[in-house]
Amino acid sequence: MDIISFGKIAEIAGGSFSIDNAPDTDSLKKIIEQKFPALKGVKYLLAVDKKMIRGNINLDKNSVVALMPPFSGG
Amino acid sequence: MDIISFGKIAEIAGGSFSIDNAPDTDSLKKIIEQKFPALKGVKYLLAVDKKMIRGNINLDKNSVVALMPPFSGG
Amino acid sequence: MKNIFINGPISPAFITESISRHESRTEIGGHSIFLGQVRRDLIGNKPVTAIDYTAYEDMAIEKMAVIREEVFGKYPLTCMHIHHSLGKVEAGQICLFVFTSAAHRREAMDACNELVERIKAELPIWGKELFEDESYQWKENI
Amino acid sequence: MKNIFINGPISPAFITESISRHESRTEIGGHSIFLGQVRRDLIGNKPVTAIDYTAYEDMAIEKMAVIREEVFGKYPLTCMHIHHSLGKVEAGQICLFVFTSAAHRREAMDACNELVERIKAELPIWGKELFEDESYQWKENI
Repeated sequence: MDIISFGKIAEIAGGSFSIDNAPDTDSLKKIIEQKFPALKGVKYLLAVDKKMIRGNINLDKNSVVALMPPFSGG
Repeated sequence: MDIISFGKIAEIAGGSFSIDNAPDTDSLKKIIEQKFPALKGVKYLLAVDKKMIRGNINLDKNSVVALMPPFSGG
Repeated sequence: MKNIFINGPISPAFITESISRHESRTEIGGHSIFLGQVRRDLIGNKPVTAIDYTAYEDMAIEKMAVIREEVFGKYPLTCMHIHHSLGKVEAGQICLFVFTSAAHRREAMDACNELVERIKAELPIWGKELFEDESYQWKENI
Repeated sequence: MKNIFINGPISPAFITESISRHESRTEIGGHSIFLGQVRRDLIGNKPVTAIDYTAYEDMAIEKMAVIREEVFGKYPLTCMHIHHSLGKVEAGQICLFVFTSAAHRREAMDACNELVERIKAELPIWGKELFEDESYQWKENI
Protein backbone atom coordinates (compact mmCIF):
# COMPACT_ATOMS: atom_id res chain seq x y z
CA MET A 1 0.00 0.00 0.00
CA ASP A 2 1.48 3.33 -1.09
CA ILE A 3 1.68 6.21 1.31
CA ILE A 4 2.74 9.70 0.31
CA SER A 5 3.38 12.60 2.62
CA PHE A 6 3.82 16.35 2.36
CA GLY A 7 5.21 19.40 4.12
CA LYS A 8 6.25 18.98 7.72
CA ILE A 9 4.93 15.38 7.71
CA ALA A 10 7.22 14.48 4.81
CA GLU A 11 10.16 15.56 6.98
CA ILE A 12 9.12 13.00 9.57
CA ALA A 13 7.98 10.20 7.26
CA GLY A 14 10.45 10.84 4.44
CA GLY A 15 8.13 11.48 1.49
CA SER A 16 6.61 8.30 0.03
CA PHE A 17 6.90 4.77 1.33
CA SER A 18 5.04 1.45 1.30
CA ILE A 19 3.48 -0.47 4.15
CA ASP A 20 1.62 -3.76 4.46
CA ASN A 21 -2.01 -3.39 3.52
CA ALA A 22 -4.23 -1.96 6.23
CA PRO A 23 -7.98 -2.70 6.17
CA ASP A 24 -9.03 0.81 7.14
CA THR A 25 -7.62 4.24 7.94
CA ASP A 26 -7.72 3.80 11.72
CA SER A 27 -5.51 0.69 11.47
CA LEU A 28 -3.31 2.48 8.98
CA LYS A 29 -2.73 5.35 11.39
CA LYS A 30 -1.66 2.90 14.12
CA ILE A 31 0.83 1.23 11.79
CA ILE A 32 2.24 4.55 10.63
CA GLU A 33 2.54 6.03 14.10
CA GLN A 34 4.36 2.91 15.22
CA LYS A 35 6.76 3.31 12.31
CA PHE A 36 7.19 7.06 12.90
CA PRO A 37 6.54 7.79 16.58
CA ALA A 38 7.16 11.53 16.00
CA LEU A 39 3.83 11.67 14.13
CA LYS A 40 1.92 11.14 17.36
CA GLY A 41 2.51 14.69 18.52
CA VAL A 42 1.70 16.29 15.18
CA LYS A 43 -1.59 17.27 13.57
CA TYR A 44 -2.08 15.60 10.21
CA LEU A 45 -4.93 14.99 7.78
CA LEU A 46 -5.55 11.99 5.52
CA ALA A 47 -6.59 11.90 1.89
CA VAL A 48 -7.45 8.61 0.21
CA ASP A 49 -7.27 8.64 -3.58
CA LYS A 50 -7.09 12.44 -3.51
CA LYS A 51 -10.21 12.88 -1.38
CA MET A 52 -10.06 14.27 2.14
CA ILE A 53 -11.42 11.80 4.65
CA ARG A 54 -12.97 12.23 8.05
CA GLY A 55 -13.57 9.35 10.47
CA ASN A 56 -12.59 5.80 9.60
CA ILE A 57 -12.95 4.46 6.07
CA ASN A 58 -12.11 1.13 4.44
CA LEU A 59 -9.03 0.84 2.27
CA ASP A 60 -8.17 -1.54 -0.51
CA LYS A 61 -4.70 -2.51 -1.65
CA ASN A 62 -4.75 0.00 -4.53
CA SER A 63 -5.64 2.96 -2.33
CA VAL A 64 -3.16 5.83 -2.35
CA VAL A 65 -3.09 7.43 1.07
CA ALA A 66 -1.68 10.92 1.62
CA LEU A 67 -0.51 12.21 4.99
CA MET A 68 -0.79 15.98 5.05
CA PRO A 69 -0.18 18.73 7.58
CA PRO A 70 -2.80 21.52 7.77
CA PHE A 71 -2.83 23.50 4.51
CA SER A 72 -1.04 26.81 4.24
CA GLY A 73 -1.44 27.94 0.64
CA GLY A 74 -2.15 31.48 -0.48
CA MET B 1 -25.83 83.70 -7.01
CA ASP B 2 -24.02 81.12 -9.14
CA ILE B 3 -25.70 77.90 -10.08
CA ILE B 4 -23.96 75.05 -11.84
CA SER B 5 -25.57 71.93 -13.19
CA PHE B 6 -24.48 68.54 -14.43
CA GLY B 7 -25.52 65.57 -16.55
CA LYS B 8 -29.13 65.40 -17.61
CA ILE B 9 -29.91 68.52 -15.53
CA ALA B 10 -27.33 70.54 -17.46
CA GLU B 11 -29.22 69.67 -20.63
CA ILE B 12 -32.32 71.31 -19.14
CA ALA B 13 -30.68 74.23 -17.35
CA GLY B 14 -27.80 74.78 -19.76
CA GLY B 15 -24.77 74.31 -17.53
CA SER B 16 -24.04 77.30 -15.30
CA PHE B 17 -26.11 80.45 -14.85
CA SER B 18 -26.82 83.20 -12.31
CA ILE B 19 -30.01 84.03 -10.49
CA ASP B 20 -31.04 86.70 -7.97
CA ASN B 21 -30.02 85.74 -4.47
CA ALA B 22 -32.31 83.28 -2.73
CA PRO B 23 -32.39 83.15 1.09
CA ASP B 24 -32.53 79.35 1.30
CA THR B 25 -32.55 76.24 -0.87
CA ASP B 26 -36.34 75.80 -0.84
CA SER B 27 -36.82 79.30 -2.31
CA LEU B 28 -34.01 78.65 -4.73
CA LYS B 29 -35.72 75.52 -6.03
CA LYS B 30 -38.93 77.47 -6.64
CA ILE B 31 -37.06 80.13 -8.60
CA ILE B 32 -35.20 77.57 -10.66
CA GLU B 33 -38.25 75.46 -11.42
CA GLN B 34 -40.05 78.58 -12.57
CA LYS B 35 -37.13 79.38 -14.85
CA PHE B 36 -36.87 75.79 -16.12
CA PRO B 37 -40.30 74.13 -15.80
CA ALA B 38 -38.89 70.85 -17.21
CA LEU B 39 -37.01 70.40 -13.91
CA LYS B 40 -40.26 69.76 -12.06
CA GLY B 41 -40.60 66.25 -13.46
CA VAL B 42 -36.98 65.29 -12.89
CA LYS B 43 -35.14 63.97 -9.84
CA TYR B 44 -32.25 66.18 -8.84
CA LEU B 45 -29.99 66.67 -5.84
CA LEU B 46 -28.46 69.87 -4.48
CA ALA B 47 -24.94 70.53 -3.29
CA VAL B 48 -24.03 73.83 -1.66
CA ASP B 49 -20.34 74.68 -1.69
CA LYS B 50 -19.53 71.10 -2.70
CA LYS B 51 -21.49 69.50 0.15
CA MET B 52 -24.63 67.45 -0.45
CA ILE B 53 -27.61 68.93 1.32
CA ARG B 54 -30.82 67.43 2.60
CA GLY B 55 -33.82 69.50 3.71
CA ASN B 56 -33.79 73.28 3.56
CA ILE B 57 -30.63 75.24 4.35
CA ASN B 58 -29.80 78.94 4.35
CA LEU B 59 -27.78 80.38 1.50
CA ASP B 60 -25.60 83.46 1.32
CA LYS B 61 -24.75 85.41 -1.80
CA ASN B 62 -21.39 83.65 -2.19
CA SER B 63 -22.84 80.14 -2.07
CA VAL B 64 -22.21 77.99 -5.11
CA VAL B 65 -25.18 75.74 -5.67
CA ALA B 66 -24.93 72.62 -7.85
CA LEU B 67 -27.94 70.91 -9.41
CA MET B 68 -27.13 67.28 -9.98
CA PRO B 69 -29.00 64.24 -11.27
CA PRO B 70 -28.54 60.96 -9.35
CA PHE B 71 -24.91 59.78 -9.62
CA SER B 72 -23.92 57.10 -12.08
CA GLY B 73 -20.18 56.74 -11.79
CA GLY B 74 -18.28 53.45 -11.82
CA MET C 1 -6.01 65.99 -2.08
CA LYS C 2 -5.37 63.33 -4.67
CA ASN C 3 -6.95 63.66 -8.08
CA ILE C 4 -8.75 60.45 -8.92
CA PHE C 5 -9.58 61.29 -12.54
CA ILE C 6 -7.91 59.93 -15.66
CA ASN C 7 -8.83 61.06 -19.16
CA GLY C 8 -10.24 58.16 -21.15
CA PRO C 9 -9.97 54.47 -20.29
CA ILE C 10 -7.69 53.02 -17.60
CA SER C 11 -5.13 50.84 -19.37
CA PRO C 12 -4.08 47.38 -18.17
CA ALA C 13 -0.47 48.68 -18.27
CA PHE C 14 -1.38 51.40 -15.76
CA ILE C 15 -2.83 48.73 -13.48
CA THR C 16 0.33 46.60 -13.71
CA GLU C 17 2.56 49.55 -12.90
CA SER C 18 0.42 50.24 -9.88
CA ILE C 19 0.75 46.61 -8.73
CA SER C 20 4.52 46.54 -9.41
CA ARG C 21 5.15 49.55 -7.20
CA HIS C 22 4.08 47.49 -4.17
CA GLU C 23 6.84 44.90 -4.38
CA SER C 24 8.98 46.88 -1.92
CA ARG C 25 6.09 47.07 0.57
CA THR C 26 6.86 43.73 2.17
CA GLU C 27 4.46 44.28 5.06
CA ILE C 28 1.60 43.66 2.59
CA GLY C 29 0.01 40.20 2.51
CA GLY C 30 -2.98 40.83 0.26
CA HIS C 31 -4.13 43.18 -2.48
CA SER C 32 -7.76 43.52 -3.49
CA ILE C 33 -8.59 45.11 -6.83
CA PHE C 34 -11.89 46.03 -8.39
CA LEU C 35 -12.09 47.02 -12.05
CA GLY C 36 -15.25 48.47 -13.53
CA GLN C 37 -15.61 47.73 -17.23
CA VAL C 38 -18.05 49.38 -19.65
CA ARG C 39 -20.71 46.84 -20.58
CA ARG C 40 -22.23 46.59 -24.04
CA ASP C 41 -25.75 46.57 -22.60
CA LEU C 42 -28.72 46.40 -24.91
CA ILE C 43 -31.11 49.29 -24.30
CA GLY C 44 -34.21 48.42 -26.26
CA ASN C 45 -32.29 46.78 -29.08
CA LYS C 46 -29.46 49.28 -29.33
CA PRO C 47 -26.11 48.25 -27.87
CA VAL C 48 -24.15 50.69 -25.71
CA THR C 49 -20.89 51.34 -27.56
CA ALA C 50 -19.24 53.64 -25.00
CA ILE C 51 -19.89 55.70 -21.90
CA ASP C 52 -18.96 59.37 -21.75
CA TYR C 53 -18.18 60.32 -18.14
CA THR C 54 -18.43 63.79 -16.64
CA ALA C 55 -18.06 64.82 -13.02
CA TYR C 56 -18.30 67.70 -10.61
CA GLU C 57 -14.56 67.22 -10.27
CA ASP C 58 -13.76 69.46 -7.29
CA MET C 59 -16.58 68.03 -5.24
CA ALA C 60 -15.74 64.44 -6.22
CA ILE C 61 -12.10 64.89 -5.21
CA GLU C 62 -13.05 66.45 -1.87
CA LYS C 63 -15.63 63.75 -1.17
CA MET C 64 -13.16 61.02 -2.13
CA ALA C 65 -10.65 62.47 0.35
CA VAL C 66 -13.29 62.16 3.10
CA ILE C 67 -14.18 58.59 2.11
CA ARG C 68 -10.47 57.74 1.95
CA GLU C 69 -9.91 58.95 5.51
CA GLU C 70 -12.98 57.11 6.79
CA VAL C 71 -12.00 53.82 5.16
CA PHE C 72 -8.39 54.17 6.38
CA GLY C 73 -9.82 54.76 9.86
CA LYS C 74 -11.97 51.66 9.69
CA TYR C 75 -9.51 49.12 8.22
CA PRO C 76 -5.77 48.71 8.87
CA LEU C 77 -4.70 49.31 5.28
CA THR C 78 -1.22 49.84 3.91
CA CYS C 79 -2.32 51.53 0.68
CA MET C 80 -5.39 52.65 -1.20
CA HIS C 81 -5.54 53.83 -4.81
CA ILE C 82 -8.63 55.03 -6.66
CA HIS C 83 -8.87 56.03 -10.31
CA HIS C 84 -11.97 56.90 -12.34
CA SER C 85 -12.22 57.76 -16.03
CA LEU C 86 -13.53 61.00 -17.46
CA GLY C 87 -14.60 61.34 -21.10
CA LYS C 88 -15.23 58.49 -23.46
CA VAL C 89 -14.61 54.87 -22.49
CA GLU C 90 -15.52 52.21 -25.06
CA ALA C 91 -17.41 49.00 -24.20
CA GLY C 92 -14.83 46.48 -22.91
CA GLN C 93 -12.53 49.19 -21.55
CA ILE C 94 -11.93 49.92 -17.88
CA CYS C 95 -13.44 53.01 -16.23
CA LEU C 96 -12.86 52.38 -12.50
CA PHE C 97 -9.83 51.01 -10.65
CA VAL C 98 -9.97 50.53 -6.89
CA PHE C 99 -6.89 49.01 -5.25
CA THR C 100 -6.42 48.29 -1.54
CA SER C 101 -3.55 46.55 0.22
CA ALA C 102 -3.21 45.28 3.77
CA ALA C 103 -1.21 42.84 5.88
CA HIS C 104 -4.19 40.48 5.85
CA ARG C 105 -6.62 39.60 3.07
CA ARG C 106 -9.90 40.23 4.88
CA GLU C 107 -9.15 43.92 5.49
CA ALA C 108 -8.01 44.52 1.92
CA MET C 109 -11.13 42.82 0.50
CA ASP C 110 -13.64 44.44 2.85
CA ALA C 111 -12.16 47.90 2.31
CA CYS C 112 -12.18 47.43 -1.48
CA ASN C 113 -15.83 46.35 -1.48
CA GLU C 114 -16.82 49.26 0.72
CA LEU C 115 -14.93 51.75 -1.46
CA VAL C 116 -16.62 50.53 -4.63
CA GLU C 117 -20.07 50.88 -3.07
CA ARG C 118 -19.30 54.35 -1.72
CA ILE C 119 -17.73 55.59 -4.98
CA LYS C 120 -20.84 54.56 -6.92
CA ALA C 121 -23.24 56.05 -4.37
CA GLU C 122 -21.46 59.20 -3.22
CA LEU C 123 -19.25 60.64 -5.96
CA PRO C 124 -20.82 63.22 -8.31
CA ILE C 125 -19.98 61.43 -11.55
CA TRP C 126 -22.35 60.82 -14.46
CA GLY C 127 -22.21 58.38 -17.34
CA LYS C 128 -23.86 59.02 -20.68
CA GLU C 129 -24.41 55.76 -22.55
CA LEU C 130 -23.67 56.27 -26.24
CA PHE C 131 -25.24 54.22 -29.03
CA GLU C 132 -23.95 53.53 -32.55
CA ASP C 133 -26.42 55.94 -34.14
CA GLU C 134 -25.08 58.81 -31.98
CA SER C 135 -28.15 58.84 -29.78
CA TYR C 136 -27.57 58.40 -26.04
CA GLN C 137 -29.17 57.82 -22.67
CA TRP C 138 -28.04 58.91 -19.19
CA LYS C 139 -26.89 55.94 -17.14
CA GLU C 140 -28.55 55.26 -13.81
CA ASN C 141 -26.88 53.29 -11.02
CA ILE C 142 -29.35 50.90 -9.47
CA MET D 1 -8.95 20.18 -15.59
CA LYS D 2 -7.03 23.42 -15.51
CA ASN D 3 -3.60 23.49 -13.91
CA ILE D 4 -3.50 26.32 -11.41
CA PHE D 5 0.22 26.14 -10.64
CA ILE D 6 2.95 28.48 -11.83
CA ASN D 7 6.61 27.99 -11.04
CA GLY D 8 7.92 30.85 -8.94
CA PRO D 9 6.24 34.23 -8.44
CA ILE D 10 3.29 35.52 -10.45
CA SER D 11 4.51 38.55 -12.40
CA PRO D 12 2.56 41.80 -12.73
CA ALA D 13 2.91 41.39 -16.51
CA PHE D 14 1.09 38.06 -16.33
CA ILE D 15 -1.72 39.78 -14.43
CA THR D 16 -2.01 42.54 -17.03
CA GLU D 17 -2.16 40.06 -19.88
CA SER D 18 -4.92 38.29 -18.07
CA ILE D 19 -6.86 41.55 -17.63
CA SER D 20 -6.26 42.60 -21.27
CA ARG D 21 -7.74 39.40 -22.61
CA HIS D 22 -11.16 40.45 -21.26
CA GLU D 23 -11.56 43.58 -23.37
CA SER D 24 -13.52 41.62 -25.99
CA ARG D 25 -15.89 40.27 -23.32
CA THR D 26 -18.21 43.25 -23.40
CA GLU D 27 -20.88 41.56 -21.31
CA ILE D 28 -18.57 42.05 -18.29
CA GLY D 29 -19.24 45.01 -15.97
CA GLY D 30 -16.88 44.23 -13.10
CA HIS D 31 -13.68 42.34 -12.37
CA SER D 32 -12.59 41.43 -8.88
CA ILE D 33 -8.97 40.47 -8.28
CA PHE D 34 -7.21 39.19 -5.21
CA LEU D 35 -3.42 39.03 -5.07
CA GLY D 36 -1.62 37.25 -2.26
CA GLN D 37 1.82 38.70 -1.59
CA VAL D 38 4.57 37.12 0.54
CA ARG D 39 4.93 39.13 3.71
CA ARG D 40 8.27 39.81 5.38
CA ASP D 41 6.89 38.72 8.77
CA LEU D 42 9.14 38.72 11.78
CA ILE D 43 9.20 35.31 13.45
CA GLY D 44 10.94 35.87 16.75
CA ASN D 45 13.32 38.47 15.36
CA LYS D 46 14.09 36.80 12.06
CA PRO D 47 12.40 38.20 8.96
CA VAL D 48 10.83 35.83 6.42
CA THR D 49 12.75 36.36 3.18
CA ALA D 50 10.75 33.99 0.98
CA ILE D 51 8.18 31.19 1.04
CA ASP D 52 8.85 27.89 -0.68
CA TYR D 53 5.53 26.37 -1.80
CA THR D 54 4.86 22.69 -2.37
CA ALA D 55 1.54 21.00 -3.12
CA TYR D 56 -0.14 17.68 -3.63
CA GLU D 57 -0.63 18.89 -7.18
CA ASP D 58 -3.03 16.31 -8.57
CA MET D 59 -5.31 16.57 -5.59
CA ALA D 60 -5.18 20.38 -5.58
CA ILE D 61 -6.09 20.55 -9.27
CA GLU D 62 -8.99 18.12 -8.82
CA LYS D 63 -10.25 19.95 -5.75
CA MET D 64 -9.95 23.31 -7.51
CA ALA D 65 -12.08 21.94 -10.38
CA VAL D 66 -14.79 21.04 -7.85
CA ILE D 67 -14.61 24.46 -6.16
CA ARG D 68 -14.70 26.14 -9.57
CA GLU D 69 -17.90 24.32 -10.53
CA GLU D 70 -19.52 25.10 -7.19
CA VAL D 71 -18.68 28.80 -7.36
CA PHE D 72 -19.81 29.00 -11.00
CA GLY D 73 -23.08 27.35 -9.88
CA LYS D 74 -23.58 29.87 -7.09
CA TYR D 75 -22.74 33.14 -8.88
CA PRO D 76 -23.50 34.23 -12.46
CA LEU D 77 -19.87 34.68 -13.49
CA THR D 78 -18.46 35.27 -16.95
CA CYS D 79 -14.91 34.13 -16.13
CA MET D 80 -12.82 32.78 -13.29
CA HIS D 81 -9.02 32.43 -13.26
CA ILE D 82 -6.92 31.00 -10.43
CA HIS D 83 -3.13 30.80 -10.26
CA HIS D 84 -0.93 29.73 -7.35
CA SER D 85 2.85 29.66 -7.15
CA LEU D 86 4.99 26.60 -6.51
CA GLY D 87 8.62 26.84 -5.40
CA LYS D 88 10.29 29.93 -4.07
CA VAL D 89 8.52 33.30 -3.91
CA GLU D 90 10.45 36.19 -2.33
CA ALA D 91 8.91 38.63 0.16
CA GLY D 92 7.07 41.30 -1.86
CA GLN D 93 6.33 38.94 -4.74
CA ILE D 94 2.91 37.58 -5.64
CA CYS D 95 2.00 33.95 -4.90
CA LEU D 96 -1.77 33.85 -5.48
CA PHE D 97 -3.91 35.42 -8.21
CA VAL D 98 -7.69 35.03 -8.13
CA PHE D 99 -9.65 36.80 -10.86
CA THR D 100 -13.43 36.78 -11.32
CA SER D 101 -15.57 38.68 -13.81
CA ALA D 102 -19.32 39.19 -13.99
CA ALA D 103 -21.93 41.47 -15.49
CA HIS D 104 -22.41 43.08 -12.07
CA ARG D 105 -19.87 43.98 -9.40
CA ARG D 106 -21.46 42.24 -6.41
CA GLU D 107 -21.25 38.78 -7.97
CA ALA D 108 -17.64 39.24 -9.07
CA MET D 109 -16.60 40.47 -5.60
CA ASP D 110 -18.50 37.85 -3.61
CA ALA D 111 -17.23 35.02 -5.79
CA CYS D 112 -13.64 36.29 -5.51
CA ASN D 113 -13.83 36.51 -1.72
CA GLU D 114 -15.32 33.02 -1.48
CA LEU D 115 -12.67 31.56 -3.78
CA VAL D 116 -9.83 33.05 -1.74
CA GLU D 117 -11.24 31.60 1.48
CA ARG D 118 -11.77 28.17 -0.08
CA ILE D 119 -8.35 28.07 -1.75
CA LYS D 120 -6.65 28.78 1.59
CA ALA D 121 -8.79 26.27 3.50
CA GLU D 122 -9.22 23.43 1.03
CA LEU D 123 -6.26 23.15 -1.34
CA PRO D 124 -3.38 20.86 -0.27
CA ILE D 125 -0.61 23.46 -0.57
CA TRP D 126 2.10 24.17 1.98
CA GLY D 127 4.36 27.13 2.50
CA LYS D 128 7.78 26.89 4.12
CA GLU D 129 8.88 30.28 5.44
CA LEU D 130 12.57 30.77 4.76
CA PHE D 131 14.86 32.99 6.85
CA GLU D 132 18.11 34.69 5.90
CA ASP D 133 20.22 32.21 7.82
CA GLU D 134 18.74 29.31 5.80
CA SER D 135 16.64 28.11 8.69
CA TYR D 136 12.89 27.82 8.08
CA GLN D 137 9.49 27.28 9.62
CA TRP D 138 6.33 25.73 8.16
CA LYS D 139 3.68 28.36 7.61
CA GLU D 140 0.28 27.92 9.22
CA ASN D 141 -2.90 29.54 7.92
CA ILE D 142 -4.93 30.94 10.76
